[in-house]
Amino acid sequence: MTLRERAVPLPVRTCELVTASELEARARALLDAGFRLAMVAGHDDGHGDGLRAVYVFCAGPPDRRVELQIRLDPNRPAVPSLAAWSFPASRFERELADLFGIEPLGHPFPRPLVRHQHWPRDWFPMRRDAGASPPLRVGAEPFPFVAVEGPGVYEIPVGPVHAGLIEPGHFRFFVVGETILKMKARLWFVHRGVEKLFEGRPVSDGVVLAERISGDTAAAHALAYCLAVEDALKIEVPRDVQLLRAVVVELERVTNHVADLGALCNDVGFGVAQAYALTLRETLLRLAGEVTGHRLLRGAIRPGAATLRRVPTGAELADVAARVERLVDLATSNAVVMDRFKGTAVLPRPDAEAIGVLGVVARASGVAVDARIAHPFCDFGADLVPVVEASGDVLARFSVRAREAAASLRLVEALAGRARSLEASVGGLPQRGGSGLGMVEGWRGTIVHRVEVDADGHLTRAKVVDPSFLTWPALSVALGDTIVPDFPLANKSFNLSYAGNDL
Amino acid sequence: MQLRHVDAGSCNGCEIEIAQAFAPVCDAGRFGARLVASPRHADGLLVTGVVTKNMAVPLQMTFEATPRPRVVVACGDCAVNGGLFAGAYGVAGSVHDVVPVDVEIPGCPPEPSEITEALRRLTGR
Amino acid sequence: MSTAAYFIGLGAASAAALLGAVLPARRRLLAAAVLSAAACLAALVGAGDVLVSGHAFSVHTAQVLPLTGVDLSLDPLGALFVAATAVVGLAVSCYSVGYGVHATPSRIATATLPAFLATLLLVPAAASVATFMVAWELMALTSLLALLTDHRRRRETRDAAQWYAAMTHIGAAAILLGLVLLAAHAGGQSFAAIAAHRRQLSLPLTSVVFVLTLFGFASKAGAVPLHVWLPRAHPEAPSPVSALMSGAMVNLGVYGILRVGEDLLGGGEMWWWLVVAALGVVSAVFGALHAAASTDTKRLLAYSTVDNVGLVLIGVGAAGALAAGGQQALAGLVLLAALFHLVNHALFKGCLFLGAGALQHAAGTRDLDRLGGLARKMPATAIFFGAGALSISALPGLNGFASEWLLFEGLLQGFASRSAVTVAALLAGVATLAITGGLTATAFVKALGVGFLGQPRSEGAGAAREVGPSMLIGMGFLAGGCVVLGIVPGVVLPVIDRATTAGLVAGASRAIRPGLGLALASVHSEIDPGLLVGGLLVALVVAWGAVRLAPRSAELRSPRRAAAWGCGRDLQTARMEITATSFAEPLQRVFADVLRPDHDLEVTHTAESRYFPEAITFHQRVDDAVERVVYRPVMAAVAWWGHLARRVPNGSVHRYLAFGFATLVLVLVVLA
Amino acid sequence: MIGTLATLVATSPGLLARVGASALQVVAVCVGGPLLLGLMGKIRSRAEGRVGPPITQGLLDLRKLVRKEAIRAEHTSAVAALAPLVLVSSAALCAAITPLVTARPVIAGGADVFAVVYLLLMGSVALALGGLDAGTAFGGMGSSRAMTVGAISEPALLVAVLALAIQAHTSNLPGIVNASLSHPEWLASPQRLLALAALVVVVIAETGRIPVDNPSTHLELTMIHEAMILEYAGPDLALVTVGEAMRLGLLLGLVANLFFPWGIDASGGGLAMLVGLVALGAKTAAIAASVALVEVSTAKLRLFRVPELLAGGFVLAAVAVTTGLVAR
Repeated sequence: MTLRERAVPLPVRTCELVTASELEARARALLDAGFRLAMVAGHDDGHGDGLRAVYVFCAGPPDRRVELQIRLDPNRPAVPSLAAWSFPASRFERELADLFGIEPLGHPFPRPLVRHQHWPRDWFPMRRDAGASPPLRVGAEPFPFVAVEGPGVYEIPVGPVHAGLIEPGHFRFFVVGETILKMKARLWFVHRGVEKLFEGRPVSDGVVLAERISGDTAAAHALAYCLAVEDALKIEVPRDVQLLRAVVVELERVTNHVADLGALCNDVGFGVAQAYALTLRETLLRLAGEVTGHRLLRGAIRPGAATLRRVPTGAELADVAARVERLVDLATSNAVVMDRFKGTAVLPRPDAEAIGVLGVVARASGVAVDARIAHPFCDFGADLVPVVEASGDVLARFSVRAREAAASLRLVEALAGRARSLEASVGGLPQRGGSGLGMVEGWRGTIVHRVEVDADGHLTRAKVVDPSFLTWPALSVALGDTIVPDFPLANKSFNLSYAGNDL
Repeated sequence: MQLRHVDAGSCNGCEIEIAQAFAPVCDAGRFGARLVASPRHADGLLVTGVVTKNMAVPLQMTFEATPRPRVVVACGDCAVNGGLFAGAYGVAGSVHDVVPVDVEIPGCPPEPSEITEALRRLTGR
Repeated sequence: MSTAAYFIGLGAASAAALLGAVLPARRRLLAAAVLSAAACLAALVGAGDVLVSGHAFSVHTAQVLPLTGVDLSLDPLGALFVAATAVVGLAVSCYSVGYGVHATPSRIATATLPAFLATLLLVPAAASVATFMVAWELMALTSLLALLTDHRRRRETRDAAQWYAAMTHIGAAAILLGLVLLAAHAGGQSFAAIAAHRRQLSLPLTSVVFVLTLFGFASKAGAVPLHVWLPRAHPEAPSPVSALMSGAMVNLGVYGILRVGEDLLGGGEMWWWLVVAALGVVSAVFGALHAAASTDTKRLLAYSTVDNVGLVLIGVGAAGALAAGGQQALAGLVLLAALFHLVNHALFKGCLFLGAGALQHAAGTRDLDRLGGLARKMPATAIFFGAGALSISALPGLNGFASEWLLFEGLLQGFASRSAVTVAALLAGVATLAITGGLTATAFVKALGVGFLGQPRSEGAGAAREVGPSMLIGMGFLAGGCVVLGIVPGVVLPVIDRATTAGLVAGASRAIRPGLGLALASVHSEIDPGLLVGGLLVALVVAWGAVRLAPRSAELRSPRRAAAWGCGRDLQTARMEITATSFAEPLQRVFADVLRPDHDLEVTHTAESRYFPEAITFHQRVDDAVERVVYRPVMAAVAWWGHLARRVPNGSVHRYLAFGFATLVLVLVVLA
Repeated sequence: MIGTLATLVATSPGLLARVGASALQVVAVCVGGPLLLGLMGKIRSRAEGRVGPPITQGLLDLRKLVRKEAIRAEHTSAVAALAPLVLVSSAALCAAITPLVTARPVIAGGADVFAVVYLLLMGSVALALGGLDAGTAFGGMGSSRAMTVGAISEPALLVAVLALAIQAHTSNLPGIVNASLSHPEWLASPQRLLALAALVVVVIAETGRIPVDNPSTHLELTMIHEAMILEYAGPDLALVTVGEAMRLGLLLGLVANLFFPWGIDASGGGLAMLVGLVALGAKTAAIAASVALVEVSTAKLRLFRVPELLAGGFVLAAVAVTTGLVAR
């Protein structure tokens, strides 16, 4: 650590306005060059300006961000489908169709994604002129799952109200006995309309909403939002702001990984480990309360600022590290637990890459994506490397979490040691319009926020991509060789967010 | 007191604190409260979150599936009054707009001790 | 009296066959049924008289068959089988009225059922090699005809008939060879003469005779590996015929083993009976496993017959081995248990096959994967089928429990035996009894639960309605028998004991103490199923009362009907119910080494990405491993013969008749 | 049955005493079963660092459940209503005839190994059919799993007790217990130890404990036993719960008395019965506690490892029988 240490500068983002016909070639060139499609955002600029679609591509390291924008025909808004080259694009396009009524031309699988059957077909909630939400249609047709035919096949419907403390989502299993032939997830039960709630808020007010996108990821979502706002307003935050924010996000990672380690044990009936993990999580939640003033780490990260009450002490961190190690030991030394983890719900690397999964799931399948390295908002130091496992099974996802929790604890200590104050900010926010992008490696994976701000400092659009959105489809692929009773374990090992996905 | 948890549109913050309420430190279980797998086995519902339009019918069905006498606990600000999400286009309302609420636990999210205290009042121990 | 009654029975059955062939459509059905029922009643009286009095009768006439004449004799052993056939036949006759009403069967079909019944009544009374073989061949012929009549144009039926014809004729040939060998060396072809000369026969000869006839009889009884015709023929035959096949005809295989092994050959060597017991063990386990994996109701029942015949053979084999080892009393007990189980099997399997017929009648399918929800549409059928299913699962208070208990106790007593081989066989028998118990319960919970409970899985099942009264009476009669023998097994045991005495050379009787329950005479081991049922009812009433009288507010007093809990999702369809295939799948995985299921999952997806499926189809088959491993290679090897065989049993009834008569003539010529 | 009753009345002056002893055993199992479950839950809670619900929670819950409303699914037949009753009454009958408090034959000849196993099977079949009746995916899945596990565990149970029956030369349970009382040296015989091991595996499977089933799971897809009863509410659920608890109490009591018969009432008289009751409670509590301790330290097996475990149990039982036969 030296006094000459400087803050990480604002990232560079190139924006291109393309026509519909150019989009495909340009997108393919970027994908071929190693970029991934991080976001497709629809925009309704209102006042007859019509609709616009923004494609965000990113790659790193070094941190590169490219935006392609196309304006759409107001009479028949449509985009050419990129589904054949990018699986993530197929999902974003279905979302565009449901929320904005933008038709993806040539999409091979153009069925609803966000829209539930009882929503009116021609009502697009994200359009400016959508108006009040119409009444629900009752007795609407069920979702058209591609059914598995054949004698003896039956369907196990699970959810949306799950047994246990699980968020709502519907899973449809096509099985013969205990053999899963196919599983389809039907989500968006907790679709509240969060993105629209952002619109019209002053930029400083958006952060409380960002903190409630997914309660367990309050810090990372808040940070991604703040980075996007700062990018839009062209604010360079001081180094200490960056360091304190990183401390908070890493604490969140540790807390959630610990909970997941315990939950994985619980799903194989090893309650003692779960109890141990929950006790440890209570310690971490209380520590969070002391560090930020809120057990879920809310309130510390604000646009242009970061405020802590104190930093975790070395002793506290060492104690947590020792208990994490003990927890992992408890699980790995149990033969039955290991037997359940090993070889269960394998997500092969080619599938992980093709589907574009992120975060823990990707790294457990050997894909070394980590926004802390690809798109750093802070100087994490040279010894931060992605934690990668090759086997792609539940054990790999368990191990990635265990190793990342330990690494994050070390990182917290290092980052906290480098911060010179507990409170830092840029002062007041400038009144300026623009668009900005924020990318943060949350504990689940890379979170991307993109905001557009008008000249008064009000949000005109906020688009949120939780890593769950891109990772959910991989779950059913990983079930290829899995039996029905192992599904909860497989699902828990992914532990994707419903709230963050559904928005 | 057996409770069936229903997430009607929560950000999952309340779920964290409910889990902590039943975890070793708070141990709501020692007062006879328990989370169960089926509403048929339950004496009441523990509802979190605003009620989204997509969850309104499932919440109602869960309520109907619970044998009488039954109670409904609305856990967290969103469940009590919609919280920050009141008025969003995908939101049907707070819990009492959909099913009758007997007990409210305010907070965003409520602390485990507050949840435990509310459950303790229900079990009468 | 017994003689007259028995012959009136035979005559009435023949008359039924005749009238069935000549009367016009409407009348022949009723006439044949009434006469068949009368025949069964008469035969039951005759056989019952023999069993109760213990006096056999015999008749010789030179007029009927040229060259040899006919020898008929009914001793208690034969009478037991006649009685069992008569009971099943009575139910079947009654049932066939309603079964035929919807689609009037052809003349041949109407005629063959009583004819088949007549041969079934005839075989146990045959008292000479010639008479026996003629009766046996007639039984084979009539059963083949009965199997073919209704659906001979279906490929599966023709296929089943080919298998059945092949197996039954190979079996008959083996029996013929064995008996002719015996008759040639014993200096006479009447059974009495053979039995009188058996001490002069050499051991190698008797062993060859036993093995030959065992092969033939085991193929009729459906013992593994000679069972392959059963799961094909039973599903394809009309249900009254299946009921007779499983409830009466397979019994005669057991009868033949006892008649030849114990009566004619005098018990012979211990290893003979250990072979029988081994056949029993293999059959029971294999049959039970396949029954648990089957999804076709009648195929399931057919495999369950293989299972139960296995249990009977375990008893027969153990009894023979014990008798050969000099433990007559114990042998008597075990054989008693085996024969009791055989009688019980006749009752519940007859009932189940009739029930399966009612299902097929009402729902248009016997595939469990397409049934469901029938308990509410066909409550009486459900109760009768349920009684049969629970009986076969050996639940206390029903007859399956009584005979399995007796078999279990009998085998257990044998553990005191000095012979290590016998003890090993008994241990295998007990273990088999234990293993098949759980598997059978699984198979029948599946049949009952998937077939009758839940929601209908097809339009046919949804439109099903209760069958007519005559069919219900037929099923109810047998179901009632299951219940009565389950609660007071003591009433029939002395009668069966008499057959046991006749069945074993040295004749050990009085294995049980008289009474309504089950009580062994030799050791302190007893159980009173009636008392168990009584206790169960008391407990049930107390539990019901305790729940009913619990303090509760008035509005909560009666149960509320609500949609099944579907995790808060509103659409509950029949596709979301477990299927029979799925119900059996875990067990299939566990026993994959034996069952060898064959899976196939076809996925077609869009050209753009394999993550967008367009259609997915799954197929699974569970073939009979014995058929695949043993028979197919043999069949391939004798392809030249197969060429011929394909031409002979091509589904034409005339060919079969010609084929059968040719065999008959051959039998007579050889014997003369 | 009437005839038997008549002879019973005529021949045994102690008929009332016998009926009283049976009733006592039924009540003991009925109350003791939920308490044993409570004890096991308490041990688990303690091991996890929680206080946990009181041991009597199960009984309190039962009292509450019978006062609630019963709900039956739309498409159910009489089976759904009957299944809980059959489960309870078959368990009660087992409790009445098995030597638990007293080793004197309670119903003459009733307490046969075979009868007890098949009475337990009756309860399993009833529950499995009840699970299928509502036509839900979970109910059917649970039934299928329970029957698969039962198809392997019940033979193991039968064969394991058989090993003792051979030693005692009777399949009559009071007979086995009495024989064990007069031959304490049998306890250490190899066949007994093997049979005990087999029986413990069976008891864990039959009562749905870890590592076979997880009684505290909330995940429908992993359930074996609870999946079958997701549809039951109120009084029906109370019956199912008490029936399951009774089966646990019964099996633990059976293991206790078959292998550690001391304390059981063999002579008759009120005091002996009281001693028998206390001994039963102490022995079953000790076994329940050790099962719970094992449970805490292990996890639930993968579904298709369960048959392997049970097959292992069956083999142990078969070896026990063989050892017994060789040792004769």
